[in-house]
Amino acid sequence: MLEFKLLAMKKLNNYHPKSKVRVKNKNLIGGFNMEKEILIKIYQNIVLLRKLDEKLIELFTAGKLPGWIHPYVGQEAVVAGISPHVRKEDFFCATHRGRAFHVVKGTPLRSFVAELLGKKTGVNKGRAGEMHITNWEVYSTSSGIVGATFPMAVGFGLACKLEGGDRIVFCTFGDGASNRGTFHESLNMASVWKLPIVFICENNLYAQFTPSRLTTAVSDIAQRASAYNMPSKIVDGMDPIAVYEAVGEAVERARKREGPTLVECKTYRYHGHFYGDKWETYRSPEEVEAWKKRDPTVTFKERLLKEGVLTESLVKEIEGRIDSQIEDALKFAFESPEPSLEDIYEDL
Amino acid sequence: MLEFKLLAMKKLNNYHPKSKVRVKNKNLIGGFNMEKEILIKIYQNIVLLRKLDEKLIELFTAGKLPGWIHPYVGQEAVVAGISPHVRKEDFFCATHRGRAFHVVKGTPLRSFVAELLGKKTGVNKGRAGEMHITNWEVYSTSSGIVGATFPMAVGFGLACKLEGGDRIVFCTFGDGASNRGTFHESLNMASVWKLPIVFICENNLYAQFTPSRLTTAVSDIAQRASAYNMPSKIVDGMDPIAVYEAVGEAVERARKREGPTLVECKTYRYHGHFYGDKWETYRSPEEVEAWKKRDPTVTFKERLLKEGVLTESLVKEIEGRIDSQIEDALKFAFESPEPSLEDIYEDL
Amino acid sequence: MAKKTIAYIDAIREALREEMARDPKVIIMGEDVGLGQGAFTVTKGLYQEFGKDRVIDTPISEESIIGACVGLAMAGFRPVAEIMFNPFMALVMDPLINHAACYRYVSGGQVKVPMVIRTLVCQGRGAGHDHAPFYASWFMHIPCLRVIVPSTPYDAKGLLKTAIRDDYPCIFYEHIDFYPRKPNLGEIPEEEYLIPFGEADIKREGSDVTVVAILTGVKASLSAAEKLEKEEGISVEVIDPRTLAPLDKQTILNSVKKTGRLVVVETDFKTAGVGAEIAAMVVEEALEYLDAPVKRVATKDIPISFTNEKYILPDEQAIVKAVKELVLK
Amino acid sequence: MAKKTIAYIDAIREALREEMARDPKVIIMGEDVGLGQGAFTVTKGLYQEFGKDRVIDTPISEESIIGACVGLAMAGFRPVAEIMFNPFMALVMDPLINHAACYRYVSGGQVKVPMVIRTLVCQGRGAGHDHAPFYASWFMHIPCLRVIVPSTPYDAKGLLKTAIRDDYPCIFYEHIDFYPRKPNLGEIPEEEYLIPFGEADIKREGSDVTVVAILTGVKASLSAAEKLEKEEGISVEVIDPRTLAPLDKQTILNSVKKTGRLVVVETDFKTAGVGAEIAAMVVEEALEYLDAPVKRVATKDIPISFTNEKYILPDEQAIVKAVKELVLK
Ligand SMILES: Cc1ncc(C[n+]2csc(CCOP(=O)(O)OP(=O)(O)O)c2C)c(N)n1
Ligand SMILES: Cc1ncc(C[n+]2csc(CCOP(=O)(O)OP(=O)(O)O)c2C)c(N)n1
Ligand SMILES: [Mg+2]
Ligand SMILES: [Mg+2]
Repeated sequence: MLEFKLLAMKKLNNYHPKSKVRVKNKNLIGGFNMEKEILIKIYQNIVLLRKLDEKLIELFTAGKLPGWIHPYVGQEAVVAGISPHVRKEDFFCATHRGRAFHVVKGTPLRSFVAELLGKKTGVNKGRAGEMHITNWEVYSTSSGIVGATFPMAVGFGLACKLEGGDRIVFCTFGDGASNRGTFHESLNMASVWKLPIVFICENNLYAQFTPSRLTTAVSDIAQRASAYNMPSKIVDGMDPIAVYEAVGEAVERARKREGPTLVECKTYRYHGHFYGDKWETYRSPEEVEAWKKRDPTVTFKERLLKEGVLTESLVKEIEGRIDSQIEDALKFAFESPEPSLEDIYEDL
Repeated sequence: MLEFKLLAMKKLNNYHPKSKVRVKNKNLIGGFNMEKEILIKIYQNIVLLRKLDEKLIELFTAGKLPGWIHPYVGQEAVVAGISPHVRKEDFFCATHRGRAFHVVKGTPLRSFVAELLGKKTGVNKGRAGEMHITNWEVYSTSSGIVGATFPMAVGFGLACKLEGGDRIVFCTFGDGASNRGTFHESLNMASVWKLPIVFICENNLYAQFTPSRLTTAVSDIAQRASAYNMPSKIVDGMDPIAVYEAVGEAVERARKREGPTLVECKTYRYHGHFYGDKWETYRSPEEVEAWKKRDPTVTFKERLLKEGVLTESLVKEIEGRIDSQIEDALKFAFESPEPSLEDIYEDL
Repeated sequence: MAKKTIAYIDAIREALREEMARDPKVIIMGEDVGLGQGAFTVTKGLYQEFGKDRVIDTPISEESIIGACVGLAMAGFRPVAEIMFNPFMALVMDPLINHAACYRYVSGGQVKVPMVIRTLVCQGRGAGHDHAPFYASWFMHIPCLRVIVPSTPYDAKGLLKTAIRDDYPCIFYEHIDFYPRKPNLGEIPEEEYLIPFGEADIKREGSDVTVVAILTGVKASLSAAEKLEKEEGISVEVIDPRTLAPLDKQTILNSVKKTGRLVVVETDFKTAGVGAEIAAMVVEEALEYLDAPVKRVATKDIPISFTNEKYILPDEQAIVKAVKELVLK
Repeated sequence: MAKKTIAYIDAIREALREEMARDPKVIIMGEDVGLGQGAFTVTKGLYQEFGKDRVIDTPISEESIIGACVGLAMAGFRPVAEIMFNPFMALVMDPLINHAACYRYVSGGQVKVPMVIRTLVCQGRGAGHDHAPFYASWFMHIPCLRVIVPSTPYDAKGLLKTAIRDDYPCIFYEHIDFYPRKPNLGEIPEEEYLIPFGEADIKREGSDVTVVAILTGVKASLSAAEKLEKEEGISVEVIDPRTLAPLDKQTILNSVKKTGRLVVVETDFKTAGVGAEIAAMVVEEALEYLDAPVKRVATKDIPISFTNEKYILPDEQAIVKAVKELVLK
């Protein structure tokens, strides 16, 4: 029989000796050193991502969503924590699970949901689906090939460097992706050429149906940055403020043209690799429950309520607004036409 | 104009905090802690490799050697230092520059030279040439694709593990190869699966016509081992005893099934990437001269003479024997037939 | 001979299990093949039966997985790797093309590289441009590779067993349409059997036109043939080559000599695809027997998208149309 | 128009230099292209002229070089990458096939991916199985890629300039036989010129047989044609498609309609090679004009080794033989 072990959270610390990115020993509960709007933006994004995914899962279960779906549920604090740092002109590389980031980056919910439904009004004319979205209005893209975005990020980083200015690149990826050769090749290039790239690992402990410990020689992906003389940092990926701060420092380095940084966020997906897989075969329900106790939709909300950033009525208002945005997008998407035979010959 | 900087030798030390491979502070000049035969074997191999390459360069210059030639001259202390640890049944992966290792591993000089001349009597029937030799009698192979041997070494390592016993794998590679994605993928696998592989980097500061500092984010390739929780060590690759000792410890770990090790040897090639390139465009004559001052055919010989391991007459005898072996091999090779039209259909 | 009914997916698993039990040198490697029981459950149970040393869960490192198979194979093992979706073959071209295919020959026969890559053709599911295409002609082009395209449970089991015992690198295609059990049942012998490479199977005899079809094209061609027989009185011969390399040229040529007409059906892109080679081969060796142009029914030369498969993949109707154009005019 | 004489290698460098000077978005990337002046000196001097930010020396990381080009291209640049030897293309298939080729279409036209990969066909030098082969048909098979095979200084310069300005990923083949200056001189206009894709060049007119040839096959075909004319009175038309994708089908079809006979000459492996597609295309569209089987003169389907090129690569004699077989019997 297979044995399961509750994976303990590792001590969070820096790896690179010369790192300029330092863990701040700020007591967050005693007050945020951040603007209120930013905190609310982060909270809103957490709620949006959660509600969106739950809706998509509902549709998928009802057989109304074509293709597969890789739920992001549980990991929202990562992308939400990044979100305040991202400018429209910055490049962004998402993963197969990073679907929702395109929304955070600025893709209208309507064309986003229409894309997931394979409609002609989708952001990619229904050609991309959940895994392949590109929205070049806001310079976000993705790939269904795990690890293929690393070199693309290098290309974007070269473009930023050649153009001048302070445009930067965000590249998110999973723990599993860090075993692809492209990770190595591209982080080396990024470091040698001092490219303005923020590499953000969402370490959720699994790659598809396989626990990372069976396939990955380090438990901290951040440790790999030293192979490229790159600063790195590990943060609690269930805490959006921790993510916000670490990514903020990395963003600052990048905008100042001081080079790339690797930020590792320890996080977890509550659902399977794709919705409906048999995750009991490769992980224990106890482990899932332990992580759920740290759910950002609960813990972060409570913190914000306690600190007076949120009020119960504001929470209601936010939830209501997001619910109706999602409903509106769904309505739009369902009413939209599918691509026709003639449509397939466009853009060739 | 291009500027050149004399690349200083880096401080030699360990990188992996948990490394079991430690630098011994043995004063080598005060006496070797090794058997005399081993010292002589190492010396003989240095002489053999040097003489062989010089002969091949001579033939190449005279238009008598088909194809290109990547001279090993200057790096002999590395392979010679490894040689006493290698058993016939161990697997060995050589590089495009690792040609001569097949001889050290046990390939008869005759069929080796015949192969370089593209003769039917060559170890690979004249199908391999200098860059693609495989001698499966002694389990040595190579590839013309930089970095392609890393995963092959993983396969050999898995075989060793599955078979049981204490058979191991040697995998040599250049600094440039350490930037290939396969390096990363394979060292990760080797570590996760605790494979009995000794990875030996011959860091000669250049990859073809490009100085490593322009393309490689670390100056010590050994630093990369920490990305795989793998012990590593840096040694002076011009000193065969330093190589012998470090590789010896790695071999011991491997034979005891304690996992892979990365040994980096700081070394230098005196000639171009291939013989006849314009190396003045990418490095300075001063740099070349500085390295030549540490030539193992001179420095190691002097040490052995001083310690009484060698005598002048033994040196003469060794040189004479090697010269006549090479002459014999050349004669054999030149007199051998070329593959015929019918021969090309064999082994399909 | 006693027979039993088996599903395609189970036939593959049975071949794997039998060969692993028979030969301790047979090793399975790939992403999620072990603990996770396989991305599509093909390898389910084998990890429990044979242990983690023989059913190896790998990192996401396709190039090194296949490179490691080359090493294992040279060392005397018989690795069977899984590459989850066919376009991921793009990641393994160096170990496969520059190494696995060549080392036997280039070593002068000193080593052999027996290995199998099982890979999935995932078409018709909206899996997109990097999950759905199918590049069999790339591999037909390379000397010393085997390209295997089983379309029935019987072929799948018999050919996979042969592939595992073969001394050359084999690429073994599975099609996702074949995975659901219900519509993919077939009869196989109770006893062990193998199917030799390079022997096409005439899935239906006919006299007016030869249809050479692979994978899902076989079923589509058979139902097209039935329809054409019924509605137009056209007699269609359907040939499934089963292996594209080696290719059973003789069976195809014999059929064309009889019918004088050739349609090649596949779901790979048309240009420079499987159909190009088969058409060229026939025109080189049997031009004088051709009474009409060769037709290639294949995927339109457009990147596969989330939603365009219904428009660009060939279907029964396309086959019917092609045959009619050849026979009726 | 004023003309000048130029060597093939210099024509390529001139195209690079002109395009870099014209458009600051043109970037060169690759191993040893800068400080080291190029593995075969093709990019010599450009590093000095345009600086290290526009002529970028890369690590030995082929997959990421091409992946980075995809990113650069999406971001509005026009990268020109060098992949040192053609079989190293096996290392870049994922960024090229799954990304560069598809992103324009799959993004719904939002991005374009203008990039060029210059790569060397290094045959006839004993470079071996992983340095010498030539896989052009792989790329013909993929929608939205351009495959360019210039055989003269004029074609090389004009087509490379077009490739750099084109909005699709282009694979630009150079053959090592064309690098030495002496035998590879040709005339080009003093002024700027471009050659559109998809326009074959009839290098010699003839009436008895059509020979479609690429790269070194062109020269061999021309001298074979001369010999055949002189010795046998056979009139050979030699067509150089210059780009395999897009392919100028019309010029080939027109010629075959005139001559009734087709030989395709290339130095890629025969099976599922360039010749297969051209033969299949002709037989689909002009079967009724063919008076004889199509012949493919190509490399034997055997791994290329250190010493077997002289036996397996096609040469003038093989072309002569093929033409005679078609015409004289
Ligand atoms: C190159 C490649 N190999 C395999 C897959 C199949 N696959 C899709 S996601 C995935 C796991 C990725 O794990 P990780 O990077 O940790 O991201 P996560 O799914 O945990 O977010 C795998 C194996 C793929 N898409 N691409
Ligand atoms: C994948 C690949 N890319 C490029 C080359 C061309 N090439 C051959 S050797 C070499 C340099 C290798 O450098 P390094 O690994 O440091 O070994 P060294 O030559 O210094 O011994 C290059 C670029 C190749 N053979 N394979
Ligand atoms: Mg993960
Ligand atoms: Mg080097």
